[in-house]
Amino acid sequence: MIEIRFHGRGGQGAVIASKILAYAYFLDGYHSQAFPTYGAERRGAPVAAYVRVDDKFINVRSPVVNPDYVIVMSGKLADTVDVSSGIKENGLILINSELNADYYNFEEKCRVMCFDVSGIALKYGLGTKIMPIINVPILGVFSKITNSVSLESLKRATPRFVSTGIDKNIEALEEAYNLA
Amino acid sequence: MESVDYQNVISDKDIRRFPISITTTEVNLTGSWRFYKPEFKEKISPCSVGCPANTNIPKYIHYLLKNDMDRAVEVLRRENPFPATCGRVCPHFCQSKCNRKDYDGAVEIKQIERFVGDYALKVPPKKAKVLSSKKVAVVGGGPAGLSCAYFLALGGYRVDLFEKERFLGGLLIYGIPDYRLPKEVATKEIENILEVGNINVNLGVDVNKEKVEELKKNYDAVFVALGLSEDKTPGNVAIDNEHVFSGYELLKEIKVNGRVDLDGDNISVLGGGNVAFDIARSIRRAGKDVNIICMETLETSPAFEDEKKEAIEEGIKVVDSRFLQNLKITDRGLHLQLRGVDKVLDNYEPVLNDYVEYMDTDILIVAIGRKREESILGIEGVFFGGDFYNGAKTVIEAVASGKKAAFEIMAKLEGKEFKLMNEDDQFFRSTDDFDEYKVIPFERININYFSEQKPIKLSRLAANERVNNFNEIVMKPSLEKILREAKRCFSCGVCNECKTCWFFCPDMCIDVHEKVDFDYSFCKGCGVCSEECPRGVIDMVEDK
Amino acid sequence: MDFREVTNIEYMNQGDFACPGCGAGLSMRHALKVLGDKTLIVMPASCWSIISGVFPTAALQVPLMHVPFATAAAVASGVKNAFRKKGQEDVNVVCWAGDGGTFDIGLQALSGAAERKEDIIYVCYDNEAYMNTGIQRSSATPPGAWTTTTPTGNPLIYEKKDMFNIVVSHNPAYVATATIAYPDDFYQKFEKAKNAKGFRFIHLLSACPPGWRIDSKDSVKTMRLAVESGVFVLMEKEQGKPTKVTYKPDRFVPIKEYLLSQGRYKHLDKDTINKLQIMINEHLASLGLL
Amino acid sequence: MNKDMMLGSEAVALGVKLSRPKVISAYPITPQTHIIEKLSEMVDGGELDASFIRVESELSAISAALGASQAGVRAFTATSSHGLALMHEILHWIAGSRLPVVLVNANRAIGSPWNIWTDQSDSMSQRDLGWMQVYCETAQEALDTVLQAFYVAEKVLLPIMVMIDGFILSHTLEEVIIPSQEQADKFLPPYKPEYFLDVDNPLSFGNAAKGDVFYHLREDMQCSMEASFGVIREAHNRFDEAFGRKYDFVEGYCLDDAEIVFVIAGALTGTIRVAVDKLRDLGIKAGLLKIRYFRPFPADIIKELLKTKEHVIVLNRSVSFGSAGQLTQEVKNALYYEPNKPNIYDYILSLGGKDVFVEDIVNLAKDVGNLKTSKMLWRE
Repeated sequence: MIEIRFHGRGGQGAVIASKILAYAYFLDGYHSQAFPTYGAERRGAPVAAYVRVDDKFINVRSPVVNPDYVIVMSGKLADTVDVSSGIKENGLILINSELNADYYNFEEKCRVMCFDVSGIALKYGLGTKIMPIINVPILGVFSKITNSVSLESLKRATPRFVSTGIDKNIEALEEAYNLA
Repeated sequence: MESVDYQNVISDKDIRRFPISITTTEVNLTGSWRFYKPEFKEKISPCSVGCPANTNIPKYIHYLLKNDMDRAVEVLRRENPFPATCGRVCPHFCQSKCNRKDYDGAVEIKQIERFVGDYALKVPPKKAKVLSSKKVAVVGGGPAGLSCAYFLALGGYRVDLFEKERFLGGLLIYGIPDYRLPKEVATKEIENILEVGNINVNLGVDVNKEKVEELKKNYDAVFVALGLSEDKTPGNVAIDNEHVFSGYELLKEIKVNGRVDLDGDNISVLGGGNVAFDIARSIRRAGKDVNIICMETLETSPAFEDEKKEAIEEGIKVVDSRFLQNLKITDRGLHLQLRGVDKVLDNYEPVLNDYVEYMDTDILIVAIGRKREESILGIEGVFFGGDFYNGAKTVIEAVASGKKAAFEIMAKLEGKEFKLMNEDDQFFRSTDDFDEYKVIPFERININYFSEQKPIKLSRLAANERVNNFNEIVMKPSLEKILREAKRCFSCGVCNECKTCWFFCPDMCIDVHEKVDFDYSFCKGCGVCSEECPRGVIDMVEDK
Repeated sequence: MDFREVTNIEYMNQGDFACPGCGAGLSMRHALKVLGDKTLIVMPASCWSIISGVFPTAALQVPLMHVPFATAAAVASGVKNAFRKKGQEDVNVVCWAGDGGTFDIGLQALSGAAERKEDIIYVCYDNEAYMNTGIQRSSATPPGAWTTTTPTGNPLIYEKKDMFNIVVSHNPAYVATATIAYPDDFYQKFEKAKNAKGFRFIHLLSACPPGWRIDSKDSVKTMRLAVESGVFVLMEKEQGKPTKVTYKPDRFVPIKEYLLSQGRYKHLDKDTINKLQIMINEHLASLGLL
Repeated sequence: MNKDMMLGSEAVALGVKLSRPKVISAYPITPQTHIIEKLSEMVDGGELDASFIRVESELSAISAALGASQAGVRAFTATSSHGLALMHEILHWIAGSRLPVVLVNANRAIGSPWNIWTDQSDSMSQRDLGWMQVYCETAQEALDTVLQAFYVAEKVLLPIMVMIDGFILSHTLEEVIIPSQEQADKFLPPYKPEYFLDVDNPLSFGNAAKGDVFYHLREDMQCSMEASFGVIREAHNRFDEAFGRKYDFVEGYCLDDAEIVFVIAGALTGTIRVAVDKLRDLGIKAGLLKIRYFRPFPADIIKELLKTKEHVIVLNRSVSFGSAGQLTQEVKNALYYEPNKPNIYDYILSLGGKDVFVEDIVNLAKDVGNLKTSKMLWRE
């Protein structure tokens, strides 16, 4: 079973990203599950979302506490939220950040990778400079570096959960995949 | 997995009842909740009391509005066999008692009665059966005698009617001018009375005291309504049929011949009553100048207001508050000496003042009243009525007196004590059977169900259209107007099936058909029907 | 109005459980005469919950469903939508509620249904207190009136809620006040309500002999006096037209006459009556009637 | 087989759509909102031929459903938590009126303090109404149960409440086999009530009934509840025939030889399954009994399944304060007459959305020797 945890802020689309990812896994032939930890839905507040993937039906419904992968939608979050919490040994933390991965110094034994997804998002007009919408392109990066979900499935899954700018999102997704 | 065996489907028994009501509350006899119960009790309308014959005015108006003319006629004739006549000549005491009088004007009952009465002319009454072997003699074929005969005949008695003249009707035929009462109307109405049967008419029979005594021996009862037989004259004047004439006789001549020839163009009529005005107006119709000389002021003179008003319109001069003190016959005619009158006492004696006036006239017609044959009045065991007994009164009063006599006679012949059903109200009705006689005052009318509406205006012939003929002056109102006027009737104390009680009964316990019926099984006795009835025909009584 | 022309068809059965002289029973009887047999009634808790008969009997000859107190307009919404889906758009769905079920506990559902323009007729028979539970004050109880929860009289600052304008503010198809004491007006308004489409509201003043402390026979009379004194104004508002007063007495009867005819006001002193008269006058003036 | 991923809420909405209700009335409340958003979309888009009444409160939502159902059409509403509590009075009324309304409740805690997360206090406190209650574990089960619910309710003539846990089921994206409308229509016949508001057959519904009548009306409700077992079984059989998926009142997992049995209802069941697997890996004979139907409560079945077990740990997600977890009460009740009844533990967990992890359950089973049956157990 693969367990993935998203960290984002309200409005960044972490929950949608988790759904697209789970659905892409489903399209790849896996059993998957996605769910958020909801508070009240407030823009800017930290949110988490989870994805589980397995080759059999997933029974467990508790939050993911020992993720294989952590996807952090905003570098700033890593400063305030314990994003590495419980990560499996050799787990991977993917952070949307212009900074170098060395900047992040987590206690856990894990890999860290930074990628400026915001730059790609802005290039495709996704969101604003202050709040770029990176939830789709970051999945391209994730697909490339983990090789656990296909780009094709992500492209197919995206329109189901994204209501506006589908084409731009998919172009950004592809570019992120290619650049990663 | 092990399983327990359960019954597989639901049977009717499993779902037996639903909270659904499928029967009616009619099992709940709410009549048992009642402390008071409504009762249908018709009362008396003030107009009925005002009418000397106690005509049930609201009731016939109700039938008129229901377009049931036969019933309307029946109700009218139950109290008065002369509706077409009274609809013309009656001063309608009823109207002065009408509850609507001070609200927006009394209902124009007179015209409604005339309308129904005219219809009645074409509807002969049903024949009465002879129910008794006893016979009654009625002397005098005027309205009183005819009424008495009519009610006796209806009561099943055989009547022998004696009349001096060649025709029945008395003043109706020989007195009241055609412009007030066309002869055909009175004639038809009399014919209708005789249609009842049981009445044997003897014309040209002059009845004197001896004859009455004889009748008394031969009949089980005798009613005398001879009318007034002799003119009164001022002390110093005698009727000579040259210069001085009897008004009464002249009217009779006009009714019989349709005209009268008098030498002279300047005529004076002495008297302030209806006869004086009638003769004055009749002669005026021959194009002569007419003065009326009366002791009273014009306002207080006893003639009907319409008569006075119309007479003046027709160019008759009224010299009022004058007493004829002296009369001289000269070559040129008559020279009258008149004295001023301050007032007239109850016994018709004038209180003179110093004023003296002289007047020349070609002819003087005396119409200051008539006297009765006093000797007959002394006979005991005989019933008297009409003007003969009461003095000069109206047609309706004559009718009432004849009717009352008829009931007194029937009571006597049946060995009962006759009494008015309600002494206070002078009210009696022949057939209706009320348990409570109560007059409905204006306050008992639920005025919320009415709105103000003035009475209809009557159309009359203009003075210049009438002075050369004897046509009726008051024109017959249209049916529409009559119905509109009839709808104004409050129908005080008399159910007119307005269904207000039915409408407001919360318990659907009222059925209105001719009268009001209550469904006492469910009536909760709230009393709303009684309270809301516009005319007070429902009483709440303790329910024991 | 010529009562002889009113239909003889009754949609109520005899033997109902209304008190003698009940205005609510009488109002239902005539409302149904206008609305006819293609009508059904949704009825929240009220005197009518009892009047309608005890299981398994029924006082109405049209379908009736009883519903909890606060819910009439919402239930009727559901009923109407169901009938629409059944293709029976022409059935009159009528809420028949008391003042408590309308002014107080049912107001939210009423407002909701009015705002949604539900195609229902909401009739409030207002007897000005919780009569079914034994005469407790409601927000329809007039100032000064005695009830068991205002034993010294409803304080004058508690003015009766202006239901007419509350409903009018939702801009429904038709709003009217009426009382069976004015049969013409009553029939015309029910006819208008019946023929209009959308949310329709009729506020009926309905006398309660026990609650108003009047003789049962005076039930209609007292309702009439309420109108004649200006305490209850007969008016209506059709959508897109201004509010119209449908009956104006030639002159208003002093409120004293209305108040003193009822036991529930017998404790009022002269001063209070004068104050109430001033309140009524102000109200009438605001309607342009004085 | 048409398979897709969807939220638990969406699965409910799909189940509702396949059931062809005529009137839907609802008021939004977290975590039920996705259900009514989805249904609004279906109605507005013409996919579902129903009236959607956007009422102003849950009280009106259930009232409109009451009206629609009494008018003789299939009616649906959904709510949660405070919304369900606000409906309480009408829930009684609907049951007493014998109307087959279907309600989906997204289980959520009730304040104070405010808490939007899941537990089952809301529905458990509505257990005595005369409503049937079913708790669902997965999105698939939620969809299927909605279809079954209409079938059962309309035959038993009692309303039914279908529970999905808030968030952990309602907001979880998971795979679902999509039934076709043809299949659904074959399973669920059109609703043809015998008594309803009908101007051609005017009846009065709910006229005051005195005790002698009322008593028996209530007895009839109980009779129907008892008889509903047969209807539910029939529904399950027919459902299996139509869709090839088996359902029962309860569902056992590793039960046959189990010595320690967890009893639970709702979506947390899945987490317990994983824990049972883990315990089995550790050599501990754990098992699981999932309760689907809480009303009618299948006491006889549960008795047969549990009477020989050693330990029964009832996992309650609600408390009847001053007594025990409602589920525990029922399980104890079912086993009362058994001579060798198991140790029954009254365990309260996951109130207000407090997370439950597999390890917690594993540890609980390991510690069973130290647990007391005499008092309510709360997590450290």
